[in-house]
Amino acid sequence: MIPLSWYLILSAALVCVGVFGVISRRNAIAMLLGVELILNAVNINLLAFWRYKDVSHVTGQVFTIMVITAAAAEVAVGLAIFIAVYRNKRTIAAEDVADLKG
Amino acid sequence: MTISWLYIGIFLVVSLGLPAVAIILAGILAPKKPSLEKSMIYECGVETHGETWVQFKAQYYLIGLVFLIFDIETVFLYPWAVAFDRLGVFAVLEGLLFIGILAGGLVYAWKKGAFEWV
Amino acid sequence: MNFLSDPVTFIGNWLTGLVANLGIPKETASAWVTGVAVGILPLLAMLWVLVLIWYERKVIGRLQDRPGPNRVGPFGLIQPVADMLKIFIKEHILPAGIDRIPYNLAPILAVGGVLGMWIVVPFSATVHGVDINVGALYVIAVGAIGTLGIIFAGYSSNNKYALLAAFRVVAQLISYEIPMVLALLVPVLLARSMGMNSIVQAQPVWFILIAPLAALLFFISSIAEVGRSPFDLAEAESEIVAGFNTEYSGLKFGMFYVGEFLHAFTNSLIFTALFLGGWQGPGAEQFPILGFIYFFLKTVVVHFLGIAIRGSMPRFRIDQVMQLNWKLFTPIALAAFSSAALVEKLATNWADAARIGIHFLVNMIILGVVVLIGGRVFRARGIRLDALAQRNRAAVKFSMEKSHDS
Amino acid sequence: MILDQVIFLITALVIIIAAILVVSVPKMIHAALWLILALAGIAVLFVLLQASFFAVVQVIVYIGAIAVLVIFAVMLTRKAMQDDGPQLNRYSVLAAAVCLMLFVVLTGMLLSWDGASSLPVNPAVHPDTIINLGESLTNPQGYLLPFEVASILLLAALVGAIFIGREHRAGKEEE
Repeated sequence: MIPLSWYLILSAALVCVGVFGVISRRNAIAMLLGVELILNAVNINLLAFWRYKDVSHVTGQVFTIMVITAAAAEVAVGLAIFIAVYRNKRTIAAEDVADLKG
Repeated sequence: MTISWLYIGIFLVVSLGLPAVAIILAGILAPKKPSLEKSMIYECGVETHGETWVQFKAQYYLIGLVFLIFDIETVFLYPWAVAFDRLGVFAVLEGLLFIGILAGGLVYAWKKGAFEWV
Repeated sequence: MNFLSDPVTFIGNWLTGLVANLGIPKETASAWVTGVAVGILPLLAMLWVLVLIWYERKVIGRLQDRPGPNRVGPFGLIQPVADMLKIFIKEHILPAGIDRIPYNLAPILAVGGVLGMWIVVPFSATVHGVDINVGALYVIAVGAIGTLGIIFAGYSSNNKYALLAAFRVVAQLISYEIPMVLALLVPVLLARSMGMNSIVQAQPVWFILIAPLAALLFFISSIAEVGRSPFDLAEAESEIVAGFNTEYSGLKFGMFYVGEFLHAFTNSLIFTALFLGGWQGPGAEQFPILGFIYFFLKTVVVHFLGIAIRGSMPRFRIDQVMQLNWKLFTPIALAAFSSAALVEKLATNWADAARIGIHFLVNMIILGVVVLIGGRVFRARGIRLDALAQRNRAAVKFSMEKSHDS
Repeated sequence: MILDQVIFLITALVIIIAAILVVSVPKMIHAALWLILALAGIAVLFVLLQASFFAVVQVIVYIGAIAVLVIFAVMLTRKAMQDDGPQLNRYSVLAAAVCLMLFVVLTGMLLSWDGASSLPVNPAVHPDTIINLGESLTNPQGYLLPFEVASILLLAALVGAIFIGREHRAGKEEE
């Protein structure tokens, strides 16, 4: 039997890798991939807690559905924005696209 | 349950391994005489011209986008369909509302010309 | 347990007994035997492809008034073996500038993505692969791996036509996955289960009678998923050389075709299990071998239908493929599924015959409405196109006359 | 059972390596391919957690749809970042240090928590959990609201993304 901590440590590691990607990649799409990693780590945690507590309570599963939905929406809109930005500015390096800064 | 998934794991490994082994075997059996002329990219009989990664239409992205949204919504209807016996009429109507919202998205994409391939 | 009535279980039990005699506990022995059987199944499926290739070439040949393969062996039966031997010893040409890992992974994924579906197919009352409770979705998920193989092939080949073809094919595959998933939802709803075996067991009355629209949509989209005529845009030679596999050679090229032939048959298996009652038939419960025969016969009929369509339909254009899917199939699939859910809930307590009748009726009404509206739209479009063509003709004539004058 | 621990460790190793490659390889398309491997590994984890529905959803949604969309987007914008340029910005060393520290802190906190080493309450999940899930999704006492909100969210994403991503043709706008 796998103890709960294994899943939690794995997902902590995944979050850290994802955060690194978001902070340090220049390409905006690569930053989005980092966000995907973070959200997947969240899913691992949610399902692990569902499994290691009372499995008849489906809260963990419903939250996973919500996270997947949010991830999909984020990817769809994010990539569309990058494509539009690329069309207008011919770049998707995050630091070059600072127009929206207040 | 878990043992079934173990079988599926074995099965998937074998199904991926079988073509891999066949290809490796063929690679050993086959003659190997590489030449510059042979390794050139095929392009309707002329030498390849320009960059490989030509620019793609945004249309592909739009199709992928509509697919993604529909895929997610449909997949989440599956548990709902499995639990159908336990649902009341109200819950079924809720599910249909979900589908209705989905259909609204389809109509929007249609009106905005996401499916026109020009 | 009799050998003739259920050979697979008989052999399984015999082998289990043999292993158990070595001093291994009964359950462990059974698990080992099942594991080995599961490992052998892909091999059988791969060998089955040889028969499929011969059969398909023969049928297409007859459809087109040719004899088909007839030189090697009786009725050309050995032809696929000869072809296989030939392709095995052909050189693997590695084109310049390829991306090696995805390039070599692509044919493997293309075949593996199809083979992987076989594990959930219920062949007979006792032999049903693995009965997981998400079988139907598993089929779709494994199909997604095949799509990946095509993207890999197109991207890594360093050939713009291959890439273009891969993008077209992927756009087509992902588009047709939507009506497929929606149509698959109907049998799941009617059986109240995603397990393939439970779906078969829920079909004393075949689901094709209860949900003819869903069956039709599933059938057409599964043809599109295989990428066969009329959806064979992947190999529109006049437009994109040979498609996403242009830069492949030898067995790597052959693997894409193995995948295609196997996919066509696998889809027939799945269609049979979902809509034609699978192994169900008179006496199938008592004599599982009968169930296997019924399943096989039904599958062959469905498979033949697919081949006949392949042999007789012209190719769609890419815009037609896309519009057919999003403007026709997806709305119909949504309507078919919603109506099925509504009828199923409202008619829960009715007699079976009445419930099935209502389901059928509603399906036919939807079909009728679609044909009426669709016919009108297409006729209007045809008139518009005619007018356009006339104007073009007039313009051409005018300009030609002008050039004659001057 | 030792077998599932072995499978877990191998899968975890694959996931972490693939994830690190996702954030570090220079070619965007390779990052997308490594992401696919990481996501497939996570699907295996879901199987180990006996959430088989989510394992197949993971493959269908993430590998079959999101990864394809990412590859499309990479292809559409690929000229923007010539792949040989620097892919990490000037904060990358700092970021790596911060993330490593974050990981150490998180792991330390987890290990000091008593519940971390707990084992599953019941060894085998009853297959009915999918039915429970489906029922609670449209149950007003359950999660009806999140379910419908999710569909609105997806609709909004669809509308927004189509509006942004569509090619505006100069001539067409004036008609």
